[in-house]
Amino acid sequence: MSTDKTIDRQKALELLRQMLRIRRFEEKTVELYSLGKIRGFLHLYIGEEAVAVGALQALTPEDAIVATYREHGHALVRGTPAGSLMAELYGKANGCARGRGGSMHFFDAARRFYGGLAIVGGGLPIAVGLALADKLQDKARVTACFFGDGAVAEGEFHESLNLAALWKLPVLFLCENNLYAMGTALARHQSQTDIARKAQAYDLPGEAVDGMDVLAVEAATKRATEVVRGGGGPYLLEYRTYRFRAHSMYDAERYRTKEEVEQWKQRDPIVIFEGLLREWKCLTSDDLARMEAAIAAEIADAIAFAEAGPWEPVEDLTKDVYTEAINDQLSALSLSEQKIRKLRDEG
Amino acid sequence: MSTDKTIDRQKALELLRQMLRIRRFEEKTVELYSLGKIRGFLHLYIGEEAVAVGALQALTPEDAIVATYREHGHALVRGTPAGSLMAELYGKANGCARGRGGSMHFFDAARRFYGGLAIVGGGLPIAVGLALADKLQDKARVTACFFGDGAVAEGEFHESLNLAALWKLPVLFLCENNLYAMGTALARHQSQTDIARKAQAYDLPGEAVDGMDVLAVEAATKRATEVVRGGGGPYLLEYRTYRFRAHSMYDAERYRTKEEVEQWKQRDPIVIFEGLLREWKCLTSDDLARMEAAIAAEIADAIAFAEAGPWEPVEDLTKDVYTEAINDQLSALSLSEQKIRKLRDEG
Amino acid sequence: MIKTTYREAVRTGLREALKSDPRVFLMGEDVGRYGGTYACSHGLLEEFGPERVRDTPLSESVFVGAGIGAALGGMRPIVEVMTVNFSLLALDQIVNNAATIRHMSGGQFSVPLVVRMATGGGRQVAAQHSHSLEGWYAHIPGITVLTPATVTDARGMLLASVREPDPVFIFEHAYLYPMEGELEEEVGPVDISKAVVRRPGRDVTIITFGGSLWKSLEAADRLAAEGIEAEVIDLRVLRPLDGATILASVKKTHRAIIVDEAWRTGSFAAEVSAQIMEGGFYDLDGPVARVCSAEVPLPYPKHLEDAALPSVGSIVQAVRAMQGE
Amino acid sequence: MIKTTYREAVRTGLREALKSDPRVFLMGEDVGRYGGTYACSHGLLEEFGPERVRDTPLSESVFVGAGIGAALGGMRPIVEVMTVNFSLLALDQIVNNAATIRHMSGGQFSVPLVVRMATGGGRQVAAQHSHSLEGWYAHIPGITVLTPATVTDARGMLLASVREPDPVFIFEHAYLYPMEGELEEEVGPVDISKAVVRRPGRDVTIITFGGSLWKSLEAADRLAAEGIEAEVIDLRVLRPLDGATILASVKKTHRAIIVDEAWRTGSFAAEVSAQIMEGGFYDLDGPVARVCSAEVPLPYPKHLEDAALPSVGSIVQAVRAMQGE
Ligand SMILES: Cc1ncc(C[n+]2csc(CCOP(=O)(O)OP(=O)(O)O)c2C)c(N)n1
Ligand SMILES: Cc1ncc(C[n+]2csc(CCOP(=O)(O)OP(=O)(O)O)c2C)c(N)n1
Ligand SMILES: [Mg+2]
Ligand SMILES: [Mg+2]
Repeated sequence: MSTDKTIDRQKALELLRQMLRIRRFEEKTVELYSLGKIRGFLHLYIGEEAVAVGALQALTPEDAIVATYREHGHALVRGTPAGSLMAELYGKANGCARGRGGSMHFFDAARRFYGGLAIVGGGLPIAVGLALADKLQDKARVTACFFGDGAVAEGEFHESLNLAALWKLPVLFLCENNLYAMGTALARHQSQTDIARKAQAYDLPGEAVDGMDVLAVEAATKRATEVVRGGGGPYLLEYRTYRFRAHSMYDAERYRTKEEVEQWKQRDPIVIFEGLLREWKCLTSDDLARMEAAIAAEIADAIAFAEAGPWEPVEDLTKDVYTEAINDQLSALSLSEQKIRKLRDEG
Repeated sequence: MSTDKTIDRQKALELLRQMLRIRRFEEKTVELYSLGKIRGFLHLYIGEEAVAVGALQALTPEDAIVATYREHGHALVRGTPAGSLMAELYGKANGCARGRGGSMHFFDAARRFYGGLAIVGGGLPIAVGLALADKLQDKARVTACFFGDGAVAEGEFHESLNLAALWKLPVLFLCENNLYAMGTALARHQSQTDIARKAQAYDLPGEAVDGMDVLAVEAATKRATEVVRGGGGPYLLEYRTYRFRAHSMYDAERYRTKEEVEQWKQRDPIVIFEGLLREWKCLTSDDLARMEAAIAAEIADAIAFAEAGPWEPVEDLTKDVYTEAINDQLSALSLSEQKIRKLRDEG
Repeated sequence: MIKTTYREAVRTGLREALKSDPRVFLMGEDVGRYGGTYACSHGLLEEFGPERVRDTPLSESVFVGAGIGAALGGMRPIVEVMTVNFSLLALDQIVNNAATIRHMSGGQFSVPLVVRMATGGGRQVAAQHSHSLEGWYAHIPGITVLTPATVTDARGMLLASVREPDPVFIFEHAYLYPMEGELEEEVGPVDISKAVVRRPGRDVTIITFGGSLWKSLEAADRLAAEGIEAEVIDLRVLRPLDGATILASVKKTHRAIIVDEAWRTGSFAAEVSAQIMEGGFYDLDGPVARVCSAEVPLPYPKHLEDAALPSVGSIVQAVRAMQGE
Repeated sequence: MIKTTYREAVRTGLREALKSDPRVFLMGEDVGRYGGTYACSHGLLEEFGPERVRDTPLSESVFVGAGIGAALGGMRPIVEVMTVNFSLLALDQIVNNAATIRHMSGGQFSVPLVVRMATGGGRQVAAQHSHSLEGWYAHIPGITVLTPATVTDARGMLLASVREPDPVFIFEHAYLYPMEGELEEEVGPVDISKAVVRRPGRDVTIITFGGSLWKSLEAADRLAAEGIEAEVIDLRVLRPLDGATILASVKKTHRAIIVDEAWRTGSFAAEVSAQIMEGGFYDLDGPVARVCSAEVPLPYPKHLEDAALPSVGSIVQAVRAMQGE
């Protein structure tokens, strides 16, 4: 744990608040899932909050984010309103992706949040491309690409790091190493378990960070981002963290012991940071109570927003399969008429 | 160049002879290509002969080989008769794959030669699987998997090395680094051009060898094979070599200079080894002339064998799409009847 | 007869296969410690050990390719690709290696590989997790494509597949895993070359497979109440397709409709329609119809997903519409 | 009008696209120094520089995915996947990302990406290099699938595609690159929504696309000599398919045959047949036929490859057989 006590109090409280927001938001989604309000897959970030909260401190609003199906936290910290996210989890049309994506597919163009992509490893090439676009357009933006330790085994990890390094593209490759890919422990899916070290195979900098320490995450990510933004090419960060809950809602957790989970819970990033702030006299019990109350209110509002949201009309089912496509009445025979094309007047 | 003069003379002459065989065989295929006897893609190994010749010395007949579309040399050294290979290049039914594969798809079950696979990187997973089968069957065999520097960029390279290392499988990953993937130079396709070093990302041994020195290739491959056969898991060898000819028969070679090619030709593995043998008094001009004559005769026989070979009858077109499938008269409606199945009595 | 679930039928099939042949082994993501995403291999690691029940890294291309290699090397691998959605990452190995090696080598090598995967939509898991691509697989010569819809087929097709000398792909509709059915206790391998009539009828033939079988049977019940007797054919095997069973039925009913959960354009339903065109045109009283999925990445909300997928209602409606013609 | 080759038409199309829009760039294996495997980008690196003409490593998944990302990021990438055979390695990116992101994001993001690739057989490059998979691509909602058969389309479709807001896949039959044709010098973007009648006729409709167009036209000439006037339709766009043009022709000729170089089962020809079934059944005098490739990994020797692929002879024969019915 970082011991730099000169940290700004407001800033520190904000980090704590963001972690708590994620925790409380997700705890609520569990309830809503059992009520049947949320369906499909639901992957919780509980235990890993320090990663998204710390990492996103390094980004400006112009930067881009590509995340996975475990992206509630990233979207919350990025600033997408909790109501918009909750509505998405409900599948409502006021959700951040019009309700079409649900838990695994958050999108937010205004905040350059490019998913919520649910094929493991599938987001990395997209991030490389976003960074390439920035480079070609001479924009000093970076793209932050989150992925799990499991993704490291996919060929796309390899191809993406090589291409980004080769072309010196501004990508932050941010590995959330929570020691498991579903039920498969790191040592059972990686012959070399030191993920940061894999950076050498691509001649790019790589570094491992304690992912349970929000300040360490922030500091390392800021350092890396500076290199990347300065034209130094991509950077690989490995955040060592742990998932406290099941992989998704259905998971008997046969692959790890209760003791192991309990041990990691001793390192709960929120509890520890809270303790630290108290120790530093930055936080009182009153502060915390106020914070919790505000978060509870925010989440209550989010639920109300989701509950009140409309369902997308069934007539709009095929809207946006193509740009400005009008509703395709499932008639394959007239598809060509249904796609409005503006050959010559389009930008 | 290795300076161990204690090398057995017969052995040394055999290494030279094998390299010369490949060279002369391929020179002849160029003629035959311009005569239209050989068609499709034809990738020559000229300049790289020391790799296949040296590497294959480490293998026993029980070991397996997986190669690429640039595999004439490997098959020749492995012992598939030149006539059978030449007939394959002609597309004749007496070819090593009944003429169906041509230059890119040599197969030879008797010699455990599993292709001749033409999708770059596509052979690596197959090699991993062959090695897995050996391990599961407690056979002390190794699988030698050849691939180019270009294949290193493919995701399958990464996935294969990780899995083989994780499961400690007996695979020799043999990279023929000829500095180009078609027209793309190594430094334009790899951010880390030291290929052998990539082994560290998988916690397996990796080593670079002068691929123009047949003795160095042999020595390194034998060392590696010993480790692999002894249960040490996979090994990555990078042979640094060069392709003297075009990538395939159609290639304007705009991507490299004549000077570069000329410089590498100074390191012709055959010329150099021949010089060394003369220096060591292992080779006279007479020896060489006899060797050349025997090779010329072998190739002439191979051509005669190919010329005399029959074409596979058109009626057999769909034979062996499935096991014991009888000729499927292109009638999709009765496909199910055409596939003979032996549900219960099959091994 | 015992009552069992589809999931359990797959599991006992895997168990039986592992017991019956020492060359058989299982590999895939989370087939071991986790017990399989759909719990189809629960307990097998404990019973057969980590050599024969192998958890793989997330590397679809290499573990499918390694299955091909292991098959070439004398084993009888059963590879689980968690879902068809991820199998796209392994398609090069499947199309270019598994399907070609026997023919391309002039018959020197066989690839006795079984690949299982979950397929289909209907569980609100959205656009990247709901594909129905078994029709694509049925396009590839050199492989066999199976779509078990019953507990008996879920078990018996697996047992038949591990005895095949060539690659077999088994598509299990994820929606079916909890489904209960009756299973003969000692059922062994079943035929994997024929379609079967699951419900006889005289007025119209409903041709379907996999998860859509149950919707089709329910639709047939509803239609029966209206006096329309539908014959329901379960294709079971998409490749090689049993055209004879289809044509025999059409000859009797003179009308056919195909239910396929894939997107309509380029669906396997199109192939079946084309084959009826070619072999049964003069038996038809009207055009063959298709009930397929809407041409859209499958959305998450239930009402939209329901609207996109074939349903009992849309099948009934389509059949009614034909009768009017 | 200038005489030009298909290859040159693609090249000038690429050149025009790069000149007309600074957001356009080209990337793929060997598009730069090598000048393109089929020489389609020869000289472009020199003209536009290495930022806009980018040689990639052999990493199909990442460079197609990076094309998607760059399109999302405001560029107009043209990605060359050397051949359709290698595109299997990028299919996850195409199916799960390129095709879904617009819809799945509720219309927030567009993917204005163009992907070009060579397709088809007939050049004796054997089983792993001869696939015709454009029909598979046509199954995917969210993308447009083009198959230029003429020099005008080779150039004009590319120019139209770079103006599209959604992903477009262009399949160039490798056999056509050296083919000569007449091109309007200043031809710009062409329509990419309609099929066209390349040869009018009254007795039978031959529906085809890509490389098979020329075989079909030659077959039509031969048939004309026998007194059979075939109408030849070039589909041009496989997705979204222009069903109206097909049905209008069938209404006139009452007979149809589809020529498609893909393997027969699950070919795009099946889709066309099914659509005629659905929309033109009562116009038909006999069943729609298909001329496709044999269901076999394409072998290397010319006589076997010829036997496996559709040919002028097999098209003529198939049409003759229909007339007899
Ligand atoms: C290509 C692919 N294979 C398999 C899956 C199924 N799956 C979803 S999440 C997951 C585990 C991923 O582990 P990791 O990358 O470590 O991320 P984590 O869930 O731990 O955050 C798996 C196997 C998938 N979505 N995509
Ligand atoms: C996946 C794939 N992409 C592209 C190609 C086309 N291609 C054939 S050989 C080749 C170059 C391969 O280079 P390398 O691996 O270095 O082998 P070399 O030819 O130099 O022996 C390319 C791009 C292919 N066969 N497979
Ligand atoms: Mg993980
Ligand atoms: Mg090379």
